[in-house]
Amino acid sequence: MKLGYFPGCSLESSAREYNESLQAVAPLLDLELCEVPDWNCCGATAAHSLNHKLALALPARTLALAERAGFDELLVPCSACYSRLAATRRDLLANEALRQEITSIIELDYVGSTKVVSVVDVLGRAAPTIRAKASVPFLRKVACYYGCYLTRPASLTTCARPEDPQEMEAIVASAGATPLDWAFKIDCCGAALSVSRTATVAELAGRIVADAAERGAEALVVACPLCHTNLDLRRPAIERHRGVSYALPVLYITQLVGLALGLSERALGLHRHHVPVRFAPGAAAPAAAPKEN
Amino acid sequence: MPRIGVFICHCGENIGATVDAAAVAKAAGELPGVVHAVDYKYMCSDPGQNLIKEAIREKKLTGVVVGACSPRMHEPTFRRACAEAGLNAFLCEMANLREHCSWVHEKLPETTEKAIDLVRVMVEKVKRNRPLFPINVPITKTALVLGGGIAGIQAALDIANAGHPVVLVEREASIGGHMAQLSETFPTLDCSQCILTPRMVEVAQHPNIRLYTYSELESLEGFIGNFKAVIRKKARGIDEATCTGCGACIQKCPTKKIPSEFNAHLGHRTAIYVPFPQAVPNKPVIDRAHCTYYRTGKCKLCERVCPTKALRYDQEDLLVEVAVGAVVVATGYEVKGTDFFPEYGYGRYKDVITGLQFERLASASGPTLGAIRRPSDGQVPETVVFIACAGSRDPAKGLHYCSKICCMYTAKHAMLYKHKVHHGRPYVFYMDIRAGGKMYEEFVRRAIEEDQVSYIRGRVSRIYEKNGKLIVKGVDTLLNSRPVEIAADLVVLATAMVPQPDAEALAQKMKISYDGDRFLNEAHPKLRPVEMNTAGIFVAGACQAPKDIPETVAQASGAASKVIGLFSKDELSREPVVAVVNRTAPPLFSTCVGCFLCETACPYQAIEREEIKDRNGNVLKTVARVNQGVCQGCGTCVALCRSKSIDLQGFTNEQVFAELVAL
Amino acid sequence: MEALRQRARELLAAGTVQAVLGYAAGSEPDRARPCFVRTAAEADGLIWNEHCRQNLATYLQKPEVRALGRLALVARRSTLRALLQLAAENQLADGRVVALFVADDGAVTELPTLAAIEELVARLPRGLSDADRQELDRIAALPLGERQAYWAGEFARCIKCYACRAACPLCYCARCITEANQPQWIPVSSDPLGNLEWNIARAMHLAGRCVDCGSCSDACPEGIRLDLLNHVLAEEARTQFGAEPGYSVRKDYALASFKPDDKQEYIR
Amino acid sequence: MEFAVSAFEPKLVAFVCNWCTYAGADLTGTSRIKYAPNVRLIRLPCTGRIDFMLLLQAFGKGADGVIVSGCHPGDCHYTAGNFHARRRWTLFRRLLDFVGVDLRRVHFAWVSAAEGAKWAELVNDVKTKIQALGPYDAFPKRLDGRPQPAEVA
Repeated sequence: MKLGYFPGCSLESSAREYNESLQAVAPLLDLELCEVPDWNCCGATAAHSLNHKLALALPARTLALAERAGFDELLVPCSACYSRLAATRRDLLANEALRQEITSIIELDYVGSTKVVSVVDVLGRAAPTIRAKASVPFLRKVACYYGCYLTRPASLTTCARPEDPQEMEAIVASAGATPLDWAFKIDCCGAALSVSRTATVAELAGRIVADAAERGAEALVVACPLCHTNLDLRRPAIERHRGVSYALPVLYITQLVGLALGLSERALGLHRHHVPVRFAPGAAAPAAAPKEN
Repeated sequence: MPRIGVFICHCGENIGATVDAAAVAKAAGELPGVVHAVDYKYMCSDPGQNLIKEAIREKKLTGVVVGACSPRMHEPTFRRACAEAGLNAFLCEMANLREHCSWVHEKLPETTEKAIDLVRVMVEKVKRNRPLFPINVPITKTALVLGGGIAGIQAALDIANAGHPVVLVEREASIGGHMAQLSETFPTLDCSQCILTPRMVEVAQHPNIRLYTYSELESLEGFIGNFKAVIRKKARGIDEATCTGCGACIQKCPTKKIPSEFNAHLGHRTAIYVPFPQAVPNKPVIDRAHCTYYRTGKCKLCERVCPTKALRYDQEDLLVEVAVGAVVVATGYEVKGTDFFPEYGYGRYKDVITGLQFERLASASGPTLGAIRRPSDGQVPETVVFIACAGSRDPAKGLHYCSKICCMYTAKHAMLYKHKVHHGRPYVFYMDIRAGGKMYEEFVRRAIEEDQVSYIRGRVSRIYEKNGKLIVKGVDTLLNSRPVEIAADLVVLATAMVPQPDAEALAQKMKISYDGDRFLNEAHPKLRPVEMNTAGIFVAGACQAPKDIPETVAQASGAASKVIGLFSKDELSREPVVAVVNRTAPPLFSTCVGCFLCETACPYQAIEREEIKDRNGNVLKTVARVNQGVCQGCGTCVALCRSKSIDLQGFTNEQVFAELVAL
Repeated sequence: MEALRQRARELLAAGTVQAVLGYAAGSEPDRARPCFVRTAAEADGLIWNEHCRQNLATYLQKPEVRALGRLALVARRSTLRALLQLAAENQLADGRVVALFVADDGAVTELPTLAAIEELVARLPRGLSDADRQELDRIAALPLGERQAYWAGEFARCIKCYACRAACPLCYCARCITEANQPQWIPVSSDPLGNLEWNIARAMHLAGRCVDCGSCSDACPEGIRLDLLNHVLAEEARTQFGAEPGYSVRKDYALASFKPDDKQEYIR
Repeated sequence: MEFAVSAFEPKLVAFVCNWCTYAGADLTGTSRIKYAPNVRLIRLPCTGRIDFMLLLQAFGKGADGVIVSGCHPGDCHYTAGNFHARRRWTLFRRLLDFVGVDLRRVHFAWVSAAEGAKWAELVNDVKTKIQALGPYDAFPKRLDGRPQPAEVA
């Protein structure tokens, strides 16, 4: 299946491993990712809090380019990008005058035929394939963390239970993992304050890491580069803030699926993480299982 | 030839100052068919009315037009005057010279011209009026009350006490409804069962009330005064006449672990059971889905212990047909379960309960005999969090409305808890406190001030279990929107009040309307609050909208008084402004071709099918017939009928057409 | 054509139907006329070509035709739709008619029940012909004055012969509004107001019911494009209210139902 | 008067329901709000009763403009008569427009029993608009010789 692909800025910088793991997993799930030519920043955070027109025009341009390239669906891995693109599509479809205004600004037409999908949407559909091809089942307890934008606002996303989502749980289960019932899966990690107010992030992200660890999770699973930054890169701040150290790696859901499909750590970019991806010996085959096979 | 009399009123200066009334009368006198035309200062006065009466007698008038105020003002006055003089009331029409002419235009020739036009139009109409007579419909003076909660009980007792037979139908094995489940009632804190059970007994013993419990409405046909209801009496498995209600069967029943509906699933019952000790009637039913005999074909322990041999395992549902003249719908409500709330654990946490479950915990007859103990381990909870507006006023949950009773019962719950667990810490999360009602605000203040319930204004985003506690995460919007976390032992959700699950099906069965939330629609939100749009069907209680006990009882008495009013006459007399389908000589019988496209256009389902048969009973033709007891006279069918086979008495095609031609 | 004749012979021979209503050669080569075939031998007279356009469902309501008993009816798409609409309007009992649907390639499908007709008609293409669509758009695009003048000119030619009514399968009223005389809604003689009133009344009475057979215009001796009035209303009823008359035996009349949020931007 | 060049005074016919617009027009009177005297009301129980043929008759009898008015959606005395009427009007307007009837001469409005002022504004507005359009000569008129409805014997 052919999908339009909009990596967004993070996946080219701080979240390279998200891009790498997604690109590595895709062909195994019969997904062909076609990057939208000449895409631009979605405008999350800065634009959408300052200039309404710009906040619509930036995502609209990418959407229009995807539509021109003939994609039915556009895969947007970053939750913030996903939210901006989906919101723009909804707003333009609901208001013809606005659609005309924005399309004249970007000098490209957009009629809304291209839909926006997240990694969770796509992997959710591929769950039977994952289950069938999981040569190295990821036999560990994990806490799936959704953050804010993946499930909310409920009117924008495809999530059936925005207050208690189950979609990521279904995916990790298909890869062999045991998802835990825990308390913070849709709490905010403080992403927007990651740079400006690290103390707040330490508190918010700290609670998430703490609850997952206390409930016996062996990994946190995320599907958003910003969440990953706060839970992984900001771990020293969290540990300082709480006075506890946590050996709890944070995996992108694509990495977890990749491991189950037998891909190597390097191919999935695990070496790029700040918190080392190491698991206690247990029921699961070690992450480096392919070498042994 | 028609002999029309025209009477122009000056209404003092009201018409006279702007319209030349004498000129109008003079012009009217020259219209063809008009034999008498006068003007007078006040037509509605006694002398004015006498002018009309005398003219009717002396000039043998066949029609009267009064040019005066709005017909909405004095049409009844002048029609009565005509009737007193021997002229059929419906041969009198009014031309609105005041509200539609003199009061809204300047004193100009055009204004008088308009007045003349208005009179001419009515003269042409009245020439085509026909004498009409009130429609009399016989009334079966028996009422059907659906639902045996407090609303149905009150309505049934009021109607029965007025001397009319009542058929009371209750779906459950006992009457009493939700009120029987409540512990104590706000704002007086008197015991619910103590005030309710005497009423239940009164119902059972009332000579005018026929009680069908464990029964449901199967179908309803007919119209006001003349309904035919079929009631399905579900098989109890016992002979009610023989059973003495001794309870030996219940004691011996081996299947004891069935969640008790009456105890909101917090306690257990047996397979043969009465819902609660004070049940009316105090006769058990067998729950066939759980009974060992019905499941395996073996057991019959109850039959062995029954001293009167009342068990009837092969009993079948019985259909009973009753003729009734009016129906009161009082089918009540249910509350959303905890499983409706993913953020509050999706029903996974045993110690997250609904308000109704808390009622059972607090009730002396409940599973804990009134001790507040949490369901998971029976411990007395030290900290209890009450969450108001669980589901209500939440568009994201699809429930926009306020459930109305939760503010009050949450205050009551917190208070009851504090009274029973003195060292306990009750918290209430709320959006607003809506305590409109006699002594209601005072009651809430008492909870806050005397019983020191901590009210936190804010919503709860999540409940999760940690270290044996329920962590309630919310926000205090009065404290600079600070997040709040409370480690609770028990959480009580004031879950939204919703109609019964089959409310929609029942409404469709009865052809009454309901709103988007499935509550029944009253005929007018302000002025007809206890009537349904279908004449003869009334509504009481929470099946119409969330309401508390006092309001429910008031509405039930209101509905009952409407029924009693209806039953105060032997026949129902209705305005003859109704639609009629024409009848012609054979072989046509009617110009109606029986397409019945009018059927769905009628807002009242007044269009019936009539089969015209020959003397051998062969159907020659099926044509429409308007049920005059049901038709309200809107005329939607008239405008729709292609062949002009339906007409509206009082506003016939011929009359309206003549009005237009006269313009 | 031979397939059709063969089916007709079989149905008559087996006694399944008492008559077959189909088309026979008309008085001119480019005309066809309706014909009742009562014996298998007469079936040779049946024809099928592009001139077989008249909607034969029209005849079903006539007392003489009712008296014939069970019929087979040679049917086009609009004939099938007329049968379903008649059934929805309580005018046709299931099983009274066996429809013989003739496809473009001459293949004959026998449809003994309304359910079978519903099933088949749902699969047929829908919509107006290109020529009809162009004419509709042309007139709708005329300036108001010209549109008024166009129709005034057309209606001026109307001679009130009511052939349009006689040809219409859904104009089955026992008494037409034109025959109601208390009041006289529409004058008997032909005059500009009466002609306008008649044509508007006819179109309105078919709104939400018309099955687009075009028999009204075909029948008009003056060649007035009456069907365009029906098409305009059918389109409006479909786009505004989702009306699809003639596709189901279920009564679903757009003018006898409503939605609280039906369009009303023209009402102040 | 006969020397003044008088402005064209249009003839307006209003079809109104008894419960809302007729009562609303009563309120206009009770409130003594003045409006143009050009309008003649035909009172019917409900907008659902308004046959489209009556509108044609009004124009045929020389009306230059027609007003059709009743209860707001949801307020119908008969619960749904106005909803049925609204569907009929939607189709009728489409047909009128197609056959070249000037829709600027047919005005639909919801006027409740409380909207006395709205009624006056409506009549004045329609009058001004029709005045600008002039007499409706393009609509065929009822012929004099046409039989009148039968007189009551």
